[in-house]
Amino acid sequence: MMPGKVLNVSVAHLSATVLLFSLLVGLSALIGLERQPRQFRTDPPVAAALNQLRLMPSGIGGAPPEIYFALDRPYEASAYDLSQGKRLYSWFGCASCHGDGRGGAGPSLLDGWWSYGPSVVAIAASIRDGRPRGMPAFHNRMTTDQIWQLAGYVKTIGAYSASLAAPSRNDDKHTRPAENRAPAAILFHEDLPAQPRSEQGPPP
Amino acid sequence: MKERAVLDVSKLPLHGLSTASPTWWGTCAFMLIEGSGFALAIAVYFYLMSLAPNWPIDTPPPDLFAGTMLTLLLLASIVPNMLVSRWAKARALAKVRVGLIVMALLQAAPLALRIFEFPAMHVSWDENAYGSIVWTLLGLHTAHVITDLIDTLVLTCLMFTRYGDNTRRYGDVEDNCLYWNFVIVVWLPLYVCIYWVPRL
Amino acid sequence: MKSTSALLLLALLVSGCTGAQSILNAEGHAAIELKELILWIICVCAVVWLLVMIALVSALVRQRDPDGGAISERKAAVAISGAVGATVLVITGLTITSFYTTRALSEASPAELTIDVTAQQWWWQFTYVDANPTRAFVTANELHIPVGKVARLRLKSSDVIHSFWVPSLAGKRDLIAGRENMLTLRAERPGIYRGQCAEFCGLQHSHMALFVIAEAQADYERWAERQRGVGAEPTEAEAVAGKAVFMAKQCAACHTIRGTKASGTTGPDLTHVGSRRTIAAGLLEITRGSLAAWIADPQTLKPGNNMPLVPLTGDELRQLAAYMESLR
Amino acid sequence: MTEDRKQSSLMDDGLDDAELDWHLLKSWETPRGIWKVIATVDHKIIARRYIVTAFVFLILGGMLAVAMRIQLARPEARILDPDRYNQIFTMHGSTMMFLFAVPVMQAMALYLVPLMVGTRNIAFPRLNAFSYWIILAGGLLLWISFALDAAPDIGWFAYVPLSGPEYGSGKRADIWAQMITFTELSALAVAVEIVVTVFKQRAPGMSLDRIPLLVWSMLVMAFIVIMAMPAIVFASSTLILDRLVETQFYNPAAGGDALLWQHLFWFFGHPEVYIIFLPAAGMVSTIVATFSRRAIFGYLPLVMAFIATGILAFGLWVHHMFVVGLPRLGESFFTASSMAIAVPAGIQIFCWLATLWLGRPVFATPLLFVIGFIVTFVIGGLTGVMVASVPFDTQVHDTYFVVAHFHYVLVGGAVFPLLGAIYYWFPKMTGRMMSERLGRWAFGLIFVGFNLTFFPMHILGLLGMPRRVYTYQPDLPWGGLNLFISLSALLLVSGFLVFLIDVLVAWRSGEPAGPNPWKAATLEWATSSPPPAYNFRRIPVVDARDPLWRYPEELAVTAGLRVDRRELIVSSVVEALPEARESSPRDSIWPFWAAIATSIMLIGSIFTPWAVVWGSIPIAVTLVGWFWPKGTAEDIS
Repeated sequence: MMPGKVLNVSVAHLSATVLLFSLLVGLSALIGLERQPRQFRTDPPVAAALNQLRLMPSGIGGAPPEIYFALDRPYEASAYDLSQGKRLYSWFGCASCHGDGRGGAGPSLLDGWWSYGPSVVAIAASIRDGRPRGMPAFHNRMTTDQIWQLAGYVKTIGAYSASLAAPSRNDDKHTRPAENRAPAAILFHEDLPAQPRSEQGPPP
Repeated sequence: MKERAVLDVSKLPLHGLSTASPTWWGTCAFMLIEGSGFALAIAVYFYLMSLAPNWPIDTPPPDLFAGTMLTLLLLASIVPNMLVSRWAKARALAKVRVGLIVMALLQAAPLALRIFEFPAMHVSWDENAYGSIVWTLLGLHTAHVITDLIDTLVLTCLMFTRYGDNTRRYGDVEDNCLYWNFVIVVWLPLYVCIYWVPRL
Repeated sequence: MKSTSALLLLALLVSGCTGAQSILNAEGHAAIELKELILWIICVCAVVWLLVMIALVSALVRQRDPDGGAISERKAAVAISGAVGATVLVITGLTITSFYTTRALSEASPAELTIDVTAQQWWWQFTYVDANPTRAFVTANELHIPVGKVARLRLKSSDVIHSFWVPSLAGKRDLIAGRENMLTLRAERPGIYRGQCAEFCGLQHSHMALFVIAEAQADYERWAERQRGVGAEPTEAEAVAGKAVFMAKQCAACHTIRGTKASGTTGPDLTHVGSRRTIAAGLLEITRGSLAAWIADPQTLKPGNNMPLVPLTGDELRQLAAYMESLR
Repeated sequence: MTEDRKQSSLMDDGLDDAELDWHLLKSWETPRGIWKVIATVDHKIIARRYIVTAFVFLILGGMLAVAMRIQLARPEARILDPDRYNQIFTMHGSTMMFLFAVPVMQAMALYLVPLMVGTRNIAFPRLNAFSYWIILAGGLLLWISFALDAAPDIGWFAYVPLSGPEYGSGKRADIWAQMITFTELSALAVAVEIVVTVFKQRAPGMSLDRIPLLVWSMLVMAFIVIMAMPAIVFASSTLILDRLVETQFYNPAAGGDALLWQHLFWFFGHPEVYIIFLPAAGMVSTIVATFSRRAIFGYLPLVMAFIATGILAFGLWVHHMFVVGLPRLGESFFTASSMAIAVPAGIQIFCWLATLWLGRPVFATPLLFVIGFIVTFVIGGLTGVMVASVPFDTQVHDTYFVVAHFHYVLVGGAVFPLLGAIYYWFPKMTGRMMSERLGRWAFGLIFVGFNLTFFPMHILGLLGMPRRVYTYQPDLPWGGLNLFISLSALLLVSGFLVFLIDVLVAWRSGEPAGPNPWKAATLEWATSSPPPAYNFRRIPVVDARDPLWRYPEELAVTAGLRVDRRELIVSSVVEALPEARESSPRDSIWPFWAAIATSIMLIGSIFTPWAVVWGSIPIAVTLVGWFWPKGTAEDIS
């Protein structure tokens, strides 16, 4: 626009312009990362497709259905779905066995040990179909959408580095750091003596 | 419009000190803002206290040692602080230089004690509202101590440059002393709140 | 002129219109008192406004006498002092009036009925408290009270702040997590009064209505007695099938139907859902069709609410709707 | 070396007017070039930027209002989904309050106060530059998040727990809370500048009882900002702490309290109304006096009323909380104090009416807007008296009655005077007149459109329609009125369009204004239109409230200021006796960098608490760059 002026600007000014521009872009990107398109309704065909979990024969690990990637992995990335998952965790009584995530009658969810692998699809399969030694199946109590929301949330409980979309504390008594502070990283240290594996229940 | 000169201002000084200096008034206005902030924080402290069945919530009152030492240290620093202010008014460059170095040390020392104050609360910020408000009060005050320390350090450097011997700089030193007095004065109600109110 | 036409309109509304949810359609003890106060204050203020307007117009268009400066300045000073004095009088009067109204409204009359109101996103749960716990019962979104009797509501919230407001019966009161508030209702005439959450509470704040049904004592007793009972056993074939669907599908995990194994507590109690006027907190009047529509796609009718879209076949849907309707 | 410079200093006494202008311009002018413009500290340029930015936000906020009216025109409309609607009404409220109303009023002060008190620049001009970049960053933060579907959806009041960690998922509430920090930072900075400018930079002889009323109102406003804004900064910061690092301020299960938020918010939120209204009252006082062709009647009572309003403003926040279940006694006290504020408001209205009565009104557009103001603001004030009554409020609280009430107060009480003020001071700011003909059209459309839009909302409220609903059901008797309101809103919008067209046309090709087109009395009309970079060739000396009416031919001025550096007069607080020939800072790019560093820190701290630590370092660096002496003539003392 003003060629003379542009040629005249010092290096400092040029870099300043670049910085300003990248700042704006960065700001947009940062918020864009946090973008929360809230999906309230999952079309029944989409839900049906999401239900096609492809598990390893052992039941440990597997791959989510293609549509999960096509949807851009909403259940691990959307803050809204994660917070819905957190509500489901209490509504469906998960705490009665898993406590605040540190386990109880059921295994701990944040000690870094996942009996069936840490992938979200394995967690979803555990919720949907249940597992031996006491984990009930929820497929006739929760919809596919809800199972995925809960699975995504459960994954954040045990995450070692908190995602930006992880939920924060509840309006409740404080028992452990909230998911957005990566409780697993704070509570579980490799150098501590190994705690009894959850199948045996918590230490007396 | 025609102009008629009725007042000759050429004999006026080029910079006034204290109430004749806009900077002084600006410092006062900022102290009023921050004072309002501290007053509100204290009001919130008492509001939360009025709701709680017992105070502090589920913890013993804080240990007195670190906080009391810090209070004494802050109070002791008033004397050199006032001296620096007086020397600045008298434009005694050498004395101001030494005084500022002393003040920088005296402002850094409380930070060392402050490190021990947080564990002395026996509560973490995320445990309950009591923990949240005492950590916030301490944090708020720490931020002011750090701000003034940085200000003092920069001023100290400045006084050793060719810009040092200037009424404006002496005014800045006086304002900085005024601000440090403010940091001390707001600490006193905070100290009472944090350490003695839970013992009532 | 606009304000007079507005006043006219207001008068019209006061006399003629009976909205389902209106401050001016006062049928409760408190609301009647409040309506009188409101109309009185509005009238006083309208007069004040008119006086100011007269002063404004005459200040703008009056004939100016060529010189009378000093005298009129003194007159103006007197006039202003008078006006300020009048202002003080008016606001003192209004303050005292409103103080007495508050006192009259808060005079404690013994409650004959206690109901726990728990607001949640985005519906109302009502628990009718009884000294004998087996006679207590739970319902949702529809409150029945006997006419002329004082019902005491204990207001609680299980999530965010809501506000209980049935304008025809009483002023509003917030429901706040961690606190308990009180509100008393006394309907003077039988009727169906609509209310609505009046504090912004998230996505479906707009669809969080409730109905208060004031009825004669005998009718109320009959209703309460039926509410205490377990859910009706369906007889119609379609409804029988619907019950099976309800128990097999996700429904039972969130809703309770007393007398069956459905005992979820996340959603409203459905034991007598068929006896209510509306579904989904005042969203739709209950018919078999609207029930089916709601179950088929709650997220389109009330986006963001906590009832999930449960995939069902057409038959299952019809059967469920029939079952719901049969729960009277 | 200092001595040399002092000797070579150039004084204004020996120069003729043209030479003086040339030298002053050289010292004060903002050079051309984008970086020079960014670095400017001229209060007029910055204030103009502020005003234009605020009006851009007004247009954006207005578009949101139109979107809401389209959605509400029919029952159960599905033009906006509830999620979007909640974002929109939150954005509308936040934009109008934090990005339009407060900044535009402060911007008018930034432009007018230095001119009206007869000085050459505002106090702390670099802080002023900083404050603009900060509020711009805050506005961008909010609006970029809106564009990305991540805007706050919690209302402009952001009540916990809805905005808290459990129910406000994602970063939406944090963005709102941090936007607050941006805008309050900027508002506080401007308030300090106004206070110090009024206290210390008044023209010699302008003792406290000769300050123009607009300046008084801005001074009181600045003090309210200083006392009230810390509350909201504290509230929004603790909200972010609750959400990010799990403090428990608002968690009832851990000793916190949801009502604490409401107390803090309204302790700021109610004074906020007077922060917006008092400058408008100052504008009205000025316009009424000028177009009545006489001095304002009741100068002292008006000043007292401003101050009383400022004090009472802090005693009535609880009237926003009448339905939360507080003790009866407290409620009665707040009813009384809320009603009491009607007394200073009444005094103001009566004094303006008396001035009009005693004077010879000239019905120019600014006065039309003031008349519109009196008509509507009295309605807003009276409905304010109504909602101050506890029992009355239990029915209308959070209904459309309240929506009507505060739009009458804020649009009737502040936007009407503001538009009048724009018509009034536009010639001073641009050197060109706005069109009287378009002005009358704009006034007519806005006045009629406003009343047709908002008056029926009173009735909707009485008919039981709550606020903040994205739709309502067809069987409720609200459809007709809502449709009527939505249609009337178009009339209101067309009025604003006419106004904007008038501004743009006048800016390009309005008639030249001359220094004092309205024959007004205060000092800003003693200099050319638009004023030169140095405001006054020589700083005036004042011995009356209406200097230009008292001495229409001749301006008493000072002599003996240097012209080769930026110099102005500092005077005493009460009598305005000259105390020093103080310098005024040169242009600097550092406030801009400091604002960028501050923005990075504040936005980063939405995501991680460590941003506060690491982000403070660049802020400290930029501040040192800002305050480090550069050896210019301004540093000599």
